[in-house]
Amino acid sequence: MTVDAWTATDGGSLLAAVVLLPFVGMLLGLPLGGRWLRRVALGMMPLGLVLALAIAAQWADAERPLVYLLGGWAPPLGIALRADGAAVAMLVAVAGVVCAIGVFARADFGLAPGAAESRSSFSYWLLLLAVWGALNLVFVSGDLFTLYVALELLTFAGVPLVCLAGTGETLRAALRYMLFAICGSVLYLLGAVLLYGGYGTLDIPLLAAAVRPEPIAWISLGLMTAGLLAKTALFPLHIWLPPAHGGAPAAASAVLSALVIKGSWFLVLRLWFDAMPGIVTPSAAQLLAGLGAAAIVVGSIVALRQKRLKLLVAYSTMAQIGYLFLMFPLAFEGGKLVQGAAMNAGVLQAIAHATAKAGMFMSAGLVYAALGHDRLAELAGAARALPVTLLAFAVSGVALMGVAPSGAYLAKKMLLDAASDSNQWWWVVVLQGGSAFTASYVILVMVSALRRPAVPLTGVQTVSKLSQWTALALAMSSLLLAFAAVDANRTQLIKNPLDVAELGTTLLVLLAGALLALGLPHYSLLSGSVDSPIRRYTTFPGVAFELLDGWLRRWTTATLLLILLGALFAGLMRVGHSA
Amino acid sequence: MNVETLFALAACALIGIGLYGLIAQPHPLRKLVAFNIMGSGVFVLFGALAKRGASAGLAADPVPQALLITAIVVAFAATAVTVALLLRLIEVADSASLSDKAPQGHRSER
Amino acid sequence: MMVPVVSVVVVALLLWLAVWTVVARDAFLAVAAFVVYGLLLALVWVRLAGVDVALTEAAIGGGLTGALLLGAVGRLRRTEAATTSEGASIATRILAALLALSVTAALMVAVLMLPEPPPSLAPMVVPAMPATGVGNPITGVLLAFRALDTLLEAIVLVIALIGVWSIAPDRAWGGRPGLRYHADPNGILAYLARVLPPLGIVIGIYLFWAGADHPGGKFQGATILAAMWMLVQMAALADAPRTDAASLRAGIVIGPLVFIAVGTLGLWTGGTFLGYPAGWAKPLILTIEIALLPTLVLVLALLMNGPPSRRAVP
Amino acid sequence: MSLLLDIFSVVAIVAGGFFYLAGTVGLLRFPDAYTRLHALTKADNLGLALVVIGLLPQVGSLLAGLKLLLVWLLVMLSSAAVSQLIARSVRRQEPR
Repeated sequence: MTVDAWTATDGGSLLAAVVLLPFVGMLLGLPLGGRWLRRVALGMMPLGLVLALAIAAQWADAERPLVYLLGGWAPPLGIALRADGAAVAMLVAVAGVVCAIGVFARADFGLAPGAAESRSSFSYWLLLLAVWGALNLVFVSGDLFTLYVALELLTFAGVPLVCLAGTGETLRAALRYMLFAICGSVLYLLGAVLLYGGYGTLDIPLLAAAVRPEPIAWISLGLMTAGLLAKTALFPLHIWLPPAHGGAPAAASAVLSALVIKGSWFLVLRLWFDAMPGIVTPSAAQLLAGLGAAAIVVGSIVALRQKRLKLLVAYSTMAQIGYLFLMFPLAFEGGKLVQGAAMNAGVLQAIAHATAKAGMFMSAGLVYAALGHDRLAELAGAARALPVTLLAFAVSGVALMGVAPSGAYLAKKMLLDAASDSNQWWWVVVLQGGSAFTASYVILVMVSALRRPAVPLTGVQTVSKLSQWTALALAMSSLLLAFAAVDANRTQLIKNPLDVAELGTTLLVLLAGALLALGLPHYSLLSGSVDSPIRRYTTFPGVAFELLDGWLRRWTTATLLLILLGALFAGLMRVGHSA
Repeated sequence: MNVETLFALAACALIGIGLYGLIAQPHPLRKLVAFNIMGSGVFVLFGALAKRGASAGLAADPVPQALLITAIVVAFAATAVTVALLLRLIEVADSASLSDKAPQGHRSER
Repeated sequence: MMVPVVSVVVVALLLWLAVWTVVARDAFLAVAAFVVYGLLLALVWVRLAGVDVALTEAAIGGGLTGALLLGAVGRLRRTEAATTSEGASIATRILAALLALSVTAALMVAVLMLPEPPPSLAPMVVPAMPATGVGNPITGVLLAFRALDTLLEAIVLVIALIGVWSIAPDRAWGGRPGLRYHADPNGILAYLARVLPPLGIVIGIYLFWAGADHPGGKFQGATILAAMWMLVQMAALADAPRTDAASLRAGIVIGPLVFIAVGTLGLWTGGTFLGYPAGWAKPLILTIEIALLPTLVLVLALLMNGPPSRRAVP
Repeated sequence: MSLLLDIFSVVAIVAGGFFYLAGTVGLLRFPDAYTRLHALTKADNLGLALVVIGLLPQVGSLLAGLKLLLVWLLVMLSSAAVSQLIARSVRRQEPR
């Protein structure tokens, strides 16, 4: 580690500003109240975006991570803020998504002139700002304890978003989320405490230099990883995710699904790549990505079994979280974890997911608002009534599937390259299979919505045009992300989508997706019939996976698995180093 | 063995006890109490490490002690949010169960 | 070095209470045991040379958390039986116990393998203290070296309060939180609530003031002040405040806002954010602490009060 | 002189400890809430008083001595008030 990690760079104070700006907005909005809440929140958004872009420009100029020493005190005594490429990318992406979500939520959480302050408007805008500030802090903080506080900020701001509707169902989901998340935090804190006991610092680069392969490091990393996975809701720790994300209002689900889970995911990245790359072993990374693969399979199949659109999207989030962990085993070079193409692909995947998933939840929410329900079996005619919304859904889906030139496409290409370079063919299967699964539920929704209704749809509520176009804009940005993300020497990665090989793969993926969409859901896509002799066999795996999911989402199962996973990770670190 | 090792080992036991309660106790409030036991175990462990780090004329390393004050306040905030959620859930749904099959609430008050 | 008998007794009691808290049949008993546990924990901190932590633990960890949980227990009696019947099976319990035991064992191994000499930042803190102008090293860490954590902690409390308020019923928005207390105006509680607060306020401010150079500080002081306010509410001498009152909301945010302003002042005077110009450290630290005091008192008390629950306009 | 004071302290604190023990035994062994309260409040107040008196000769400064007295006063005040409250709440729950 060079001395660079502890000398402040130009423009470092921007890092403090980008963290504090949303919090200042929150602190000003609270006493102003009423109609000022939305004005303050919406006012902070472009400012935050400009700050994030300024940081990106400064980072590109400096050609090294930005560093800022708070109060002038250098670690280990003080706290440093740092922004490397991954942090800068996440800062910009999150600022962009927050702006879009703000525009989308304008209509839902506004107040008429003269109206009294309402609970939902007060809570939504302040919590959105809090989530944003906490995420920025997660991206730039270089200290494990400050990161703990940031994680708690994120949880305390995220949980109430789940139960904005105030029904028993959402309160239960929020309580379950809260309890499971604080279990995760306490494990994380325990790991950080042990690291301090072993190495006398909580600063990430200092720790990376000091840490040695020994029990204290293995146990800490195992505990912290398990705790963070619980907060990220990686399979099999997804106990809280489907009801929480499926039950919240669309503008809140978009925040939870696109943004909040990225915080703890990013922290796993920080721990493995920055704090303890020397401790991590390939076998532990295989386990992590294996959980990701399982998340894709279980999440996607259970998504296909859902009867409601929002729950389908929630389970698809669970599957997509799996995707974010596939890069870990592909980032090893010579047995060491290195920050290279695979990690970049992971960050790109996260950004692609953040934009597309926000767009998807927005469209699902608009469908609900317009039709008054989101039952998949009764979506017929929705595409005709809400063309822009359904287009946004389709574009988000296509972007997530990894069709050129989406961000997910570029990320997938980079990961496929890494997988074939390191002879890990099984991840090629998982990556392509994941696309097919994504295709399946997009096909299911689109076919349902495009079908001609038996009786013409009546009583469709009008929904905000601006909100519809915002959803589409987010989806389009995910679809075109590859152009923004690719640097000059990698342009060959984007192939012509109509190229024979490319088109062949895309068609194969779509075909596999269509077959899954035909076989697994509750009702037949072709005839709409619920029961037939053939369907009894084709839906059997779906029913089995639903039962599995239900069992895994029981509190005792999930907490036992949480501890087991922590032990497994610690054990795999140990085994890798004795060999 | 010295005092800080004794308390550090006791802290490990407290963490285990809290963990068991978190898994096995069905009522959310009992889980919350168990969480607080587990959290206090982590705090005592940190405090024992601080005592180990006594040097330069100080009776303990002040950095972990300062972090502990922050952590105790954060844990209190977590408890307060959880208690508020739990009481509201009981008010609305008349049940404190975390299971999916629990009653979903009969009152439509908002 | 020999371990004093007192420490062994304290540890034995602590573990026994912890087990009791987790396995007790009745939630009320569990919470009551937890309150005692919290007080015992304060003793542990004294034995670990952490008087500041002991004060915080006794005030917040034992006192406020205990009161919060006791208040909750009374209101969930009717759901207890139904939920307890969902208890884990014997097999799950055994598995959970085994896992918990192995976690404890692994942690104990890690603790016994900790490096010698132990790493410590104390040798770095001591020479840096004069620059902060305060005498208590913990205050130095909290408000100079790691001032960001303290600022974030105040923000955590504000967010937690927003979270608690956000689950109020819509009809009660802006109204007063918690239950309306009824007490005999000539009863013993009202007497206590008249006699104790003047004394409590002096003690709270003393603890706050002593924090710069001796154990104590804003959190410990603020907890006592918040407790006095709760006592006055419980004795029905004053009602909880309306949550839409502008003065209340301004008091909630003043601490972190002043903190950020002082931090920005450091940036503006040519230093860094949260840096104090030479010679100005102590007055600026005091400014921050004084501004944080109302925030902490209000937020701690309001977190105890819970979400708004009574209609704003009767 | 200092030896005498030390002996005084030891005697007072041991006596205080005895009263605490007696109060706790009463709390555990007595049959109903009123008698338990009776044992607890009477014995513990006396116990604390003896401990404080025993400690007074040992403190270095006047301020520390005043703090000790303040602790005593506060505990007296709160235990008197709380035991009253407990007794009243027990009586309210009793069938009449």
